[in-house]
Amino acid sequence: MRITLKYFGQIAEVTEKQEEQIDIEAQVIAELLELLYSKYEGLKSKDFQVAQNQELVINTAEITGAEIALLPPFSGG
Amino acid sequence: MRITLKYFGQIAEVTEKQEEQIDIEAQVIAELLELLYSKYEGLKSKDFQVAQNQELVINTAEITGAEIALLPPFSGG
Amino acid sequence: MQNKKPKNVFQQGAISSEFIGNSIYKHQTKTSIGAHNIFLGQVRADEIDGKTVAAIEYTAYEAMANQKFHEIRESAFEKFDLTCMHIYHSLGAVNVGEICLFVFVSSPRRNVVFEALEFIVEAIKADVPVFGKEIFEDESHQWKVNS
Amino acid sequence: MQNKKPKNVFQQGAISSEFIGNSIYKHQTKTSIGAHNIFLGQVRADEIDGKTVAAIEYTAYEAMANQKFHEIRESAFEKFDLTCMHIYHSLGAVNVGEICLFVFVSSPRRNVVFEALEFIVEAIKADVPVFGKEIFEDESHQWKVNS
Repeated sequence: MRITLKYFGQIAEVTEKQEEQIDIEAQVIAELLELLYSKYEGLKSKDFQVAQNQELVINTAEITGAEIALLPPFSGG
Repeated sequence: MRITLKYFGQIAEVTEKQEEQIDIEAQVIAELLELLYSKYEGLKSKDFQVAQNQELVINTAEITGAEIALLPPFSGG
Repeated sequence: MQNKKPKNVFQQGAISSEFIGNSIYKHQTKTSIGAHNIFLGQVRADEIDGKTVAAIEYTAYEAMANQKFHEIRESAFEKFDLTCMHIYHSLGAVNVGEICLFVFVSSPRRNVVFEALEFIVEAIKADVPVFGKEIFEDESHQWKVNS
Repeated sequence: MQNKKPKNVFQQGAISSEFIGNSIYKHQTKTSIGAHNIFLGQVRADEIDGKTVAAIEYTAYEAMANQKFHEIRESAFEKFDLTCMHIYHSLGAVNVGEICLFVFVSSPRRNVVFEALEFIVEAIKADVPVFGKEIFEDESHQWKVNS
């Protein structure tokens, strides 16, 4: 399955990109994160939430969405 | 004792003046009000507080001030 | 910004949006501020017994009112960690849609500004001798009562 | 004023005091309004480890953020008797002393505006994916954390 990953704030500093498309076999978010931790070592020490199609999801959520975003702590306003 | 009376809002509509000076023998506010009720019949039906030298006082307060104001309900803002 | 002497809070007529915008602008040099909270009272075209309010004409026991505004200001500075506080109230006629009360508080952090602003506005409504005469379109009037 | 479709809340750069004044001005035709409450977030010159913040550079997950702003707006209209609600947030660099967040609520009566405004501001801070990078005067940076 092809998904678009989006990175923001200090997460994008680690990945050194804001967006990428990857093909995955992962079924749940946790599996995807394992993949990303091996690709981007620095992510392990970062605090972030995951949004799937613009809704926050937990690690055990099934991957259904075409767009998955890694969101560091919100600091608007 | 000579005092200055100040009237505001709907109280001034009854007295038909905003200010007057009178000589009184009244010792407490209640006595002064009796005098004013006889002078201005319409005051009896009005809701107001009394301020002496810019501080609200109760009817049993002694008259010490040079300026006494009859204040209808506040409606600022 | 804390001022120990009563200032004159009153302005003749409505408080303009330019005045408010300019007041906000002036605070941009105060770089310890992180949050502003502004309350504006606007004259409502209330309909009462088939007649519509066209304006409110404000009078005040000015000396006592300025003293009360001063006490409210002092007590708000004591209760809350505020950097700045400004209060302006209209005197004379203010038409419907125009602004008659402008309260402006600023603080390093947002947590206090909400509580401070509400405290100040409620104190103004309760404690300050200002009197609003609601003028209807047919030029009759009634005396406003705060609710 | 209630709008069922997500609008774009973001503005490039700081929100000017003229924009805010003009927004207030536009509400003077709405004569059912009796009370406005405005929150402004201003960039603070915080000192951290001897370095002073010069600006915050905002980025956002824009589509999700606008959706969240929309949900906050809908839920505030449901909870509170509001006539109008407007939210603007900066993207890109906002210098210290400049305004990065402008939330504006209006209601016939004052009792609801305080509660509504605080609800909206807290929801924005908690739920909207906006990210502030604090840029120091020496051009180093750190990521802002809301408290």
